[in-house]
Amino acid sequence: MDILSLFVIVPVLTILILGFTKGLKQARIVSMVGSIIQLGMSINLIFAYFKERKINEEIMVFTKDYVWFEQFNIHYAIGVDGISVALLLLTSIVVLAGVFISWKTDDLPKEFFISLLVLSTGVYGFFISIDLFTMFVFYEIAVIPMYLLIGIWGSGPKEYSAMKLTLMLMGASAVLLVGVLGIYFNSNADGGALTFNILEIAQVNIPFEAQKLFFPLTFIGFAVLGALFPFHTWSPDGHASAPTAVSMLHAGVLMKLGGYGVFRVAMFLLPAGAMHWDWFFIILAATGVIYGAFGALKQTDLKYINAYSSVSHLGMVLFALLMLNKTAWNGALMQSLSHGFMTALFFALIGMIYGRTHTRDITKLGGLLKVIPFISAIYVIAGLASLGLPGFSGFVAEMNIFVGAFQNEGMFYRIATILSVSAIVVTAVYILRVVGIMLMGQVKNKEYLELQDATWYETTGILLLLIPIIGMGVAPLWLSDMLLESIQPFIQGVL
Amino acid sequence: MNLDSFLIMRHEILLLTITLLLLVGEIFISKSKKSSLVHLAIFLFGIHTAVGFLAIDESSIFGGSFQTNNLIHFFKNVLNIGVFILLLQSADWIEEKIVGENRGTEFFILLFSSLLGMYFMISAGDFLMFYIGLELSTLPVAALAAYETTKRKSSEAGIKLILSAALASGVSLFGISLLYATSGSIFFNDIIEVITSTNLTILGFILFFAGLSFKISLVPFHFWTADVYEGAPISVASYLSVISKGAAVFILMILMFTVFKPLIHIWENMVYVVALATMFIGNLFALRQQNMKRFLAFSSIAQAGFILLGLITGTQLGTATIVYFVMIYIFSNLAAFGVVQAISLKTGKENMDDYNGLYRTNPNLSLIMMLALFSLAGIPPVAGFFGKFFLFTAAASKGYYMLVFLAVVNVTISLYYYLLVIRAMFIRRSETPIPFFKNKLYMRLGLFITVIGILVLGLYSPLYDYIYELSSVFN
Amino acid sequence: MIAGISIYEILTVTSILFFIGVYGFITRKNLISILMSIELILNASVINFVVINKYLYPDMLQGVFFSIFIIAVAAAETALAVSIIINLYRQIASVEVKDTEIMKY
Amino acid sequence: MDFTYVILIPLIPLAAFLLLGIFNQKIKPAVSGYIGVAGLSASAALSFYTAYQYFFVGGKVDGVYQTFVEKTTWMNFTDTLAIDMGILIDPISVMMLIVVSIVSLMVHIYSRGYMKGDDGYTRFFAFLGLFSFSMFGLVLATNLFQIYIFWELVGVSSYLLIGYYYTKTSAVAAAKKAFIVTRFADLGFLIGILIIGYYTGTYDFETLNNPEGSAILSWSSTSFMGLSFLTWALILIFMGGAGKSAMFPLHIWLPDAMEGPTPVSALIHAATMVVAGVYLVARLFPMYYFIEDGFALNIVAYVGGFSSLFAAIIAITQTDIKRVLAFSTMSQLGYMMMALGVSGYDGHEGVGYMASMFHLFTHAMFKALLFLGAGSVIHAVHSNYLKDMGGLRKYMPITNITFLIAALAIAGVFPLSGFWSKDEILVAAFEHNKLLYFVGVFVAGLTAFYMFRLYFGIFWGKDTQYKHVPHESPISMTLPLMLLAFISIVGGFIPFSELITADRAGFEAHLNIPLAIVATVVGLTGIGLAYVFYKKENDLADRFANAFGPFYKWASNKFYFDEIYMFVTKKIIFKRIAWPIAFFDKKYVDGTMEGIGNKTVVISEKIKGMQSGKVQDYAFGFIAGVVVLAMVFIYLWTN
Repeated sequence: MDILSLFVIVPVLTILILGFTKGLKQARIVSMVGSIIQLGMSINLIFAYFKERKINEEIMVFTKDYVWFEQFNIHYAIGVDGISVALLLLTSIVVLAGVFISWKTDDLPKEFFISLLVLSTGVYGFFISIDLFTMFVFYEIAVIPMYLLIGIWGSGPKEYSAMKLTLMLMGASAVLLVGVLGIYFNSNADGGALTFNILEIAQVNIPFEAQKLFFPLTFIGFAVLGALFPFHTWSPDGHASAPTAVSMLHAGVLMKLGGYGVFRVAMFLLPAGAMHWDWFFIILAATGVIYGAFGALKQTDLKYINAYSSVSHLGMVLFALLMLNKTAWNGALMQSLSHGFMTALFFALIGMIYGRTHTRDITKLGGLLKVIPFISAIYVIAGLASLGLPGFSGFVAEMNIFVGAFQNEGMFYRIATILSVSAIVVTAVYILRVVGIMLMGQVKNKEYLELQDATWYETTGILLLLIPIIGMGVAPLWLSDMLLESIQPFIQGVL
Repeated sequence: MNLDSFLIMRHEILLLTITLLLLVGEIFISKSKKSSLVHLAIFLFGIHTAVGFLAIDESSIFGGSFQTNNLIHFFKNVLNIGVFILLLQSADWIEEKIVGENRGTEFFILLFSSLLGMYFMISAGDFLMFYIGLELSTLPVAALAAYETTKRKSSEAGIKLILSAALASGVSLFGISLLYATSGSIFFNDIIEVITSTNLTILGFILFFAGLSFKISLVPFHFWTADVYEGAPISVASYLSVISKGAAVFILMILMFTVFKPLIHIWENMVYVVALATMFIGNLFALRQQNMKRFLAFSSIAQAGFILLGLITGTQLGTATIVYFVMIYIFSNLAAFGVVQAISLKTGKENMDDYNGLYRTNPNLSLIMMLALFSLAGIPPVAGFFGKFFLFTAAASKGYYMLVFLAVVNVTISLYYYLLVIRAMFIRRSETPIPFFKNKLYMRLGLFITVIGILVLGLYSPLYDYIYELSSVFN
Repeated sequence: MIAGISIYEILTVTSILFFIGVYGFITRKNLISILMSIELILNASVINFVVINKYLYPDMLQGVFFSIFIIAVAAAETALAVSIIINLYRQIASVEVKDTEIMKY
Repeated sequence: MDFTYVILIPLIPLAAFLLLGIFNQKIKPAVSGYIGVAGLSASAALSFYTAYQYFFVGGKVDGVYQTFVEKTTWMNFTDTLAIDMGILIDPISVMMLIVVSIVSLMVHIYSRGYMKGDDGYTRFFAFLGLFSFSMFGLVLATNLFQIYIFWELVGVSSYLLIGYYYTKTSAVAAAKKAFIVTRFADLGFLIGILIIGYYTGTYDFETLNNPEGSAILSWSSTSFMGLSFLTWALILIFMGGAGKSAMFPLHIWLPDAMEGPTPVSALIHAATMVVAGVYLVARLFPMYYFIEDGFALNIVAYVGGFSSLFAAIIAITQTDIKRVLAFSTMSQLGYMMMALGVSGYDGHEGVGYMASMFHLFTHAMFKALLFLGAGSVIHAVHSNYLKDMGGLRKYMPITNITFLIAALAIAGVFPLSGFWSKDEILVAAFEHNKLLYFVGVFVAGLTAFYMFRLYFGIFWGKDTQYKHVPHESPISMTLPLMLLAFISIVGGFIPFSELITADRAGFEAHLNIPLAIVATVVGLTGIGLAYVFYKKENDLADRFANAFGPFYKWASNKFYFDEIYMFVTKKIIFKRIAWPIAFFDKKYVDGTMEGIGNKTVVISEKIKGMQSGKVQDYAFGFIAGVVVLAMVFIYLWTN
């Protein structure tokens, strides 16, 4: 069995075993073990990748290719490069953290963990597959469990939010499907068989008319998942209603599928289309960046604040991807990673605070630093990381994006860049607003004085997420070089 | 012509024999033992289904009136499996009827004769055989729809079906007569030679098309569907929605890809329009439904619309995808109907609200229902996704990107109402949930087979390849 | 071959017949009379087949046979319809169309 | 020669920070105090050793001070652009090392007394460590990006320290304000960096500052709105510097920053962090000077001059002693900026540069001293306001004396350190820009006046009756006072003109007697006035204030700048932008998505009549369908 398919097989096995478990204790133990194995595998994969990379010059390494539907030339084709390796690591960490955070799921625990793992299976599969069809399959597998996860274990207007989220994302994937088919039927421009294989399609040059037609479909199809303005509205409601671990996985990992897909499919396969449309989508993305930041400024619900800040941060990702140069793309991918960790950490902390105080309204909270110092301190750190403080991952990513974006001549790009840069100030404002109101000041509610600080599993979850953030921020070189090296062939494809 | 050339009619002969056997049994078995006929029927039909898989050689008899080939043969087997599952699922119900209201075995007899009609319909070589098959497949179902003689709804369903069916067959007969007028023959093979797109031919074709669309319940020939499904017994409804629809689709496909191929420049546009109408109308009506049978009726209308995406191509790819999809559709829909059947059998509840909190009392049924609905909605990794995806691919291969786009929009709409059911079962709570109950063996077996089908058909690719090469015969 | 009557007249008649049937189907209040209208529709096509056979393709008898089958099937159809109607009549003591509208929307 | 060991100077405080930060709960306060002090002493010792090595042993090569760089790549942007981390040793960085380490060490020692018994004691020292680390890193930065990184870090440590009393709403607000205002300024800084990086292809100070280097020579090649892109970049970078150094109009955060503990004010908001802006301009001085004939440099000069005047006027009217000191800091920083602005490059031309650095050094000392003294007073009387003070000289002699020395130094009285540095600045201004010279002289007078208003107000003036008798602070607090006082006295005799000059060559500085006399006279007048007004309790001051009427009122309200900013942020940003956007999002963007869904349902309601239940309607639909299809496909759509 090849080392990549394990990423799909192990969670599936975990799910099967979970099927036979009884009660919360068994369920969480099993899923924890499963996720730990996953984490081990992805760490191992990193090293394996570095070893392989020395001797292997291909774009993708560890490639495997099994014919699936011969008539359509559909293959189960997998392979990874530095980017997917990094994202796999992100996924496994967030999943494990998620399992820890949802340690005390009392309602239908088994089903909860199963859905969680189905989601992660989809994500893993998406990241390893290099065949558009399998990619699409895994994409939908990853999205659909959200409905149950939010609907059953959510809070507030959960039915509404779940339905909204699922329909918007599925609608997006519907648009995407047309794009994928379009690419497929233009994939033999130079003669030869139709194919879904990304690497093969990248070799042929798809006619410009087709690119012009299908780039927007593909881009939007993926970007909706990346909360592209104005298709972001599923995200605030969805996050607000979702249970903690789900918000973590969703914002931390699932939304990354958007950026990744745009990078792998839209940009890589339809570069001419990208060049043709970039102005339009840059406007959208830049708007999203500013808009999300300002949107977060007014909210009082912690999750809404975080959701809007995600809109802003991921807008940055799409923005950078559209800048079509190495540095910006590097930044985009780093931003994906760092946002993944940070926002997951945020949601985890929000979940803890909510679990203790039973409110997410910052105006009702106050002085938490006094009563739950550890959680609050971490929250401050996460906040600082998210406003792009040096020493944390956010800074590295954003600087790459800005420098990269600035490489593009032309007033339009410059203005867009400077607008997006200015978002860092607004970010600082809304982050510090929350910190100031919620963590500092006097304790508003006497009951809060009895609150307990983080338990061992919560602490574990937090540290799992915090360490990579700091690691990336303090020593970004290895990561950025790994990504740059993997971006190289893609950028050549574009130019 | 020697006798063993009749062997290509093996399906028909066997089925006829079974029917007669049951008839005889009806006469000789005493009232008290009648219920054993159910087991007998299932047993016999099981054998029939199994035997059906034996290879059969491609030829035709009756001067070409009756023809068969591997694809037809394969499709008959698919129908057999469908009917077999259906029997398993409705066994308890019919047994109850026999014991409770001391009804006879007419259910089986009618069902089998209708199936017999379908055999003849899909392996017809001329319009006469086709017409007879059509009627033979329709009339018994009308009787079955009115099976519940004590229920007003049932009778109403019967009336509506028989009247609409009569109208439809009348119309299509008129169409056939026109075709006969222009081509001078009722044999498909002769017609292919001479058919040209004169106005009369087109008119004839449209009338004929309407007659068949009635069975597939394409908009605007679909009106009867919902009412009949709602009124008729669940088994009959599910029979209508999968078996008869599947057979009709199949024969329509054959005729359009062979006989009416020269008219493709006409009917591709026609199919385009009808497909859109069907998908949108079906989905928009399904949104509001509370009664599960009615709900599934409209969903099945929408599904028919999707099938047309394969029909529009007129290529081998189209044939393959259609057969593949119909097969998957049969399994998915049977699963859904099976769950509805099981629940209504135990509790008599058929509304969506009654399903609230079902998962917490009957997890397995809910899971089966979820799989079925996901398959119908086209969510991977269950089979439905592959079926739909390939249909879209087929349409896209002809460059109908707009149609595909609108189709996927419809997929999203349909996802909405499928999720409504899932919401009821998994998310909603209820003070009076359907209590836990255990199904009889037959029902469980029936559901089990469908689940296997839903899970395997999609992921197991050789099946599709097999169908694809079978499909070469019609192009 | 009826002398002096071309196929056009006959086909016109049958078409008219057909549409009379349709009209009857749509407008009659009574299920039985609807059945009659259906007979009209079917007969229209029966005549069609015979005439077309006789006038255009007299060398083979496909049309004629077809018409015979149609008649037979029509009989069966009617019988079945009537039996269902009778069953309905047992329950609601009426064969009005308007009494068969409890299932809608 | 090898300066790699310098890397330890920032790392030791970092280690202290991590130690104290992670084991926050476990460590006993006393211990943590010692850890902090020990760490800083080590850094300080190393700094002094470095200074000695650099200035007197191996720094000079044929009369010119060299630059020593040790660096390693931290992250690659493009093939050319990368962020390096490393240390850069040249006169100003070494000088800053000395300043930072001295003041920081003093503050550490002082805090052990001042913060005693506070429950966040360990946290406090941890943050101090973090700050020292960031400040050292900033000073030693080898390139623009590194300096930006540590720039942000000092910003955040200042945020943490201002918000140290996080239960006090005003402190929280102040911390937020400080961070956001400087963040806004840093936006300019960042964009400036981006521009420079793009047009010169490097961030390294060496390459950038080389007068014959491509970076500087290439300025004329690009232009945007009449100015060279590089000039724009420099202006934007100065914006960043102005934010940190509280130059007008980005000064508003500094007074509020006094909400922090007094030692913090002394360390961050008087001596070290706030001079980062000056340091930044000095660091890029060759660029400022050579690009577009110092266009950007003139802006620096005028902004500096105006700020110093503006702040000095406000300082007179303040009654919170820490705020007085804050505004005085702002004014002195303006002084330094002005000096840089009016400086030339080589030889005696560069006196302004030298003077600015000189003043930076001396000011750091005596201003830190003033703050610590004020802190000791506040510690004694538990109030920040002049009205609660008076006649304290009897109770706290050491504080009194040291404070007096500091006041004299900042007033520029011969022979204290302030006299020498201020004199050099005035010389530079006099030689290059008469207007700024007069501003400078006037400000000198004002400075003397408000400092002694403060001094007399605290230690003389009315004999307030204290509830519990104030007493001299413990040795841990007075020791730093005395040390700093000593430096303030002798600091002026350090031969800066040989050590730290724009062209690194050094020149023979000579006292410009006439200017010196003018300055001294003005200063003494100020002191005299203050003596008359405040030595004894009387109402002269109030009458005088009333004479000025509204102007006095404006000044005491800091010319309503806070209110303006409040208006902009609250009314414009929040009310006019954030709220509408949030509303727009819910109402329209989300509304559209909702609408699509709802419309679908509505439609399906509308068309339900089609399914009327009448079999005849169905038949009609059937036939109608047939007819329509026939019509369309026989007559209309026959391809």
